[in-house]
Amino acid sequence: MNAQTLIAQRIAQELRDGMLVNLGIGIPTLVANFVPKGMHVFFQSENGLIGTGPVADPGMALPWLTDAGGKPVTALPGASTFDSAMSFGLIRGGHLDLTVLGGLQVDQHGRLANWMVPGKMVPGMGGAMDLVAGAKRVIVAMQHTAKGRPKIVRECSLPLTSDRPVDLVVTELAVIGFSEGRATLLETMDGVTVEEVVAATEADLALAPELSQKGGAKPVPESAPTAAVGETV
Amino acid sequence: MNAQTLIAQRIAQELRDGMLVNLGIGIPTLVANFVPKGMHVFFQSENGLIGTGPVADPGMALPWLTDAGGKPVTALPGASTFDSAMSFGLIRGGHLDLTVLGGLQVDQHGRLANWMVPGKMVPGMGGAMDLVAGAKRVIVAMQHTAKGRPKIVRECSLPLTSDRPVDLVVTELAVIGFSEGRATLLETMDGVTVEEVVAATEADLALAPELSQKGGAKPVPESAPTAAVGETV
Amino acid sequence: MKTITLSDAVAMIPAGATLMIGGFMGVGTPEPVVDELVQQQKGDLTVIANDTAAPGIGIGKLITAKLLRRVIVSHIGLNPETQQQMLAGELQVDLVPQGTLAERIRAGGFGLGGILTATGVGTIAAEGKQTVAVGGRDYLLEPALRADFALVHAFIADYLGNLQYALTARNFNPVMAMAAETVVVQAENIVPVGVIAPDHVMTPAPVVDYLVAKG
Amino acid sequence: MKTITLSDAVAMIPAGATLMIGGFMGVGTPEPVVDELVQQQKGDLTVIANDTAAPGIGIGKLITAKLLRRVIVSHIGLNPETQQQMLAGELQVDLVPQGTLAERIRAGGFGLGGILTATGVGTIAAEGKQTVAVGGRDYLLEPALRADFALVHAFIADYLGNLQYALTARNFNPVMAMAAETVVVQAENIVPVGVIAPDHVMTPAPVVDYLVAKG
Repeated sequence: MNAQTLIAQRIAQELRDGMLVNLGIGIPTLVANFVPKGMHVFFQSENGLIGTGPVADPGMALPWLTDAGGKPVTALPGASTFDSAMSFGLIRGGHLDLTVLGGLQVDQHGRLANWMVPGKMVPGMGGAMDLVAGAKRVIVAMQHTAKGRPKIVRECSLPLTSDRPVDLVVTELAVIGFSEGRATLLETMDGVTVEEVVAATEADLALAPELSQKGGAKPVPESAPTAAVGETV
Repeated sequence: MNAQTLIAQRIAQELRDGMLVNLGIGIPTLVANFVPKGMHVFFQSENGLIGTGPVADPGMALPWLTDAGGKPVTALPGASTFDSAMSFGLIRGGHLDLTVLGGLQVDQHGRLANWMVPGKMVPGMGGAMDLVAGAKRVIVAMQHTAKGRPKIVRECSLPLTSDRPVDLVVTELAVIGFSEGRATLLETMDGVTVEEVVAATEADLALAPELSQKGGAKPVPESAPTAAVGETV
Repeated sequence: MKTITLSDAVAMIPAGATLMIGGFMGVGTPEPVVDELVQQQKGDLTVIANDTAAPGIGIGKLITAKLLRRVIVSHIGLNPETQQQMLAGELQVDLVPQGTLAERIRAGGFGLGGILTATGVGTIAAEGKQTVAVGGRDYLLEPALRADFALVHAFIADYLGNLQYALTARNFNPVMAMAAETVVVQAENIVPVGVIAPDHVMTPAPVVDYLVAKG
Repeated sequence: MKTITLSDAVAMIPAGATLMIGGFMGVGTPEPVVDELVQQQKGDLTVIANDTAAPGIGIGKLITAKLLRRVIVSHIGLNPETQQQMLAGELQVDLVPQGTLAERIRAGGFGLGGILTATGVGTIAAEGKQTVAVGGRDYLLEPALRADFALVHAFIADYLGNLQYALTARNFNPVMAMAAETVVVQAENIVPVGVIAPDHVMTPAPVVDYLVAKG
C-alpha cells in the first residue's frame, strides 16, 4: 500500500453514518474510496452539490455536473444542488461535519498553511479558508515531510489558511491531534516507531497516553513519485 | 367614484410595462384593478410570490398560495415563488420598481409614518420599513385627512417608517411630490382647488409650475365609511 | 436524519427553549407540531417567527395557551391576544423588520456574524444598534439569530430528509432549517429517495435532524 | 426583459466595464457571450467571478486575449496565463475566499452593505479589513460587490425571463443575476411561459434585463 492509500484509509475510519463531508483535491479525494460498507456519507462538492458520485462512465459525462475541480462526476440518488452562497452557507454554518484537506505546513498549535507559496505558487484560496474556518472538524491529509523537510513545524513560514486549528493531521507515519492546543502524537502507523515520527517532525510532540500503532503496511519511502500530489486544495 | 377608487386609479397611471410592484394592504391593493390594458406588470407578495393573481374562485383556494395578508390568491402564468430572504433581497436590492403603501402621516420632507400609534396600535412594521428603505420608488396612497386633521404635516408625531423620503403621495384631493426635498403640489384632483388642498395640509406646500387638475370625479366627503381602510400596511 | 413520532419530537423540546417556527400568517407552519406543543404544555418558550398568526391558527395557538415568554417577530397585527399579553407585561415582543429578520436568521444558519442593512436607519428600529458606514451610506449592523430548535413545514420530504416547499408556504422555512441546533420537519408528503430531483431540493438532507413520521 | 442578439448584447458593454460572469471552472459560464467579448475586443475590463478557468475555456479566453485589467476571484490555479500576467504586472488579481466572494456578491444584489464572516480572520485575507466582534467572536466586515453587467448562463429561460439552472452549472449565476445594473442571460433552452413551474424558478423574470436570442 502506498502512502496516499494508507493516509486515505486511516482517515476513512473517522467517517460516521449520515455525515456531510467535503474532500479536497489529491489525497483527500481518495478517502471516498474507503467508506465502510453499509455506511451512508454525504459528499459535498463546494461548486454546489451534495451526493457527489464517482467519475462518469465514458460517453455519460454531462457538462453541467462536475466536481470542484471542474471534472465530470455523477450524482447519487438523493443528491441535491444549490448555488455557491448556499454551498458556503453549509460550510460556514456548522452543517459540514468534516472536511479533509491537503497541507503544506501545520504549526504546533494545529494552524494550517495550504494555499500559497509566496513568489512561487499563488493559486488563490478557493474554498480552503472557508472550509477550515467553518467545518465542524478539519483533518489534514499530507505526507509527513516534503523533500526530507518536516511539514509539521513550530511556526508556519507560509501564509496561514485560518487561525482556527485543525483537529487531526494524518500522514504516512502518524496521526497527530491538536485538541489540547498543542501537537499530540496519537498513533503511529504500522511499523513506524515514535522515534521515527519525532525525528521527522519539527514541532514539539506530546505523546498521548493511549498511543497506539495503526495502519496496514510500511509506508513508501519519501522519495516516492507520489510526494507532490495532494499538497494543495 | 369614491375616494379609494380615485386614488387607486391615479396611482395606476404611474405603472409602466415590465415593472415589479409591491402593493400594501387597503387602498394600495386596489391599484391592481386599474393596470392599463395591454400592460404587463409583475405584482410581488412579500411572503414569497411574483405574479400574484386575483382571489381564487370558490372551491379553488390552495392553502399554500396566499398573499401577504394570508388570504388565498391565484398565481398568473410566469409566476415564481421564493423564500423570505429572497423576497426581501428583491425589495432592498433595487429590483422592486415601485411600492404603494398606506400612510398615517407624511412630513414635509416626505418621510412616512405608517406602522404604529404608540400605546394604541403596535402591529409591528412587517415589511414596511424594508419596502420604504429599498424600493426604487415609493408612493403613499392615503386619504388627505383623518377625522378632519391633516395627515401631511410639518413633522410626524408618529414613529417614522424610514428616513428615506417617499416619492409621491396621492390622496383624494391631490398629488404631492417630494423630489426637491420638500412637499410640492403637483396636481389637484378634478374639482378641487389649490386653496382646498392647502387648507387640508399642515406642511408647507410648494406649487409646481406645471400644476394641473386630474382625476375623474369629486371626492367623497371625509366622513365616508371608507376612511379607516388602507391606513396601515 | 432520523424519523420520530410527533409525540417524541415535541418531548425533546425542553421548557424555556428557543424555537424558530416557519410560516407566514400560519401558512407554512407545522401545525401538528404546534398542536403537540400545546398538548404537552411546553412553556416559557421564546419563538422566532415572522408573526404570531391569529387566534386558533399556527403560532396563535401558542399565544392563546400562554406558552410563550418572548417572541421575536415582524408583525403581531392580526393577533389581538399578542397585543393584550404584551400590554399586560406577560409577553416580551421584539419587533424586527421582516427583511432584517429573514437575513438575521439566514446569517445564523450560514455562519455569518451578521449583516448590514439600511432598513430601519433613522427610526426607532435603530435604537441600540451599531451603525456602520460602507461606501458613504449608513447601515445598521444586525447580528445573526440562532435557535435551539427549528420547527419546519415542508410540502415534500424524501426518506433521506431532502425537502421541497410549496408556493408561499416556503417563506421562512428554508432559512430556519439552517439556523437551529436541532431541525424538526413535518412534511405533507413523504416520498422515496429520487422523487425530488436534485435541482428541486430546497433544503438538503444533511441539515435535517428529525422527520416526523405520519401518525 | 428584452430579447437581444448576441452581437448587440456585447456591443452594449463599454470598454472598462465591470462584469460579473457566472461559472465555476468554466461550468455555467455563458460561453457564447465570452466568445463575442473576444470577437468585439472589449478591453480594460474588470471581471468578478469564481475563477479564471483554464486557457481556452470560459474566462480563460478573456485572459488569453488580454482583455482584462483586473479580476476579483477566489482561484486562478488552473490558468497559468493568469499567474503570468499577474507576475508581469499586466493584470491586477484580487483573491477573495470563495464563500466570502459569494456573500459579497449576494449582499450587493440583496441590498445589504456587507456581511460579517470569520473566514480569513488571522490571515493575510484580513489585511486592511475592519474587524467587528459579535457575541465574543471576531468577524471580518466584508463589503458588498456590484457590477455594471452580469453575464449569466441558464439552462432554461422562459419568454418572460424566468430562469432555471442545471446541477452544478448554477454556482454563482443566481447571485450575480441580482447584483448588476444590467443582467444579460444566455440560456441553453428558451421555452414558453409556464414550462418552468413557479416553485422551480431560480431567478425571477423581473431581474433579467436581456435574454440573448438564439442565433
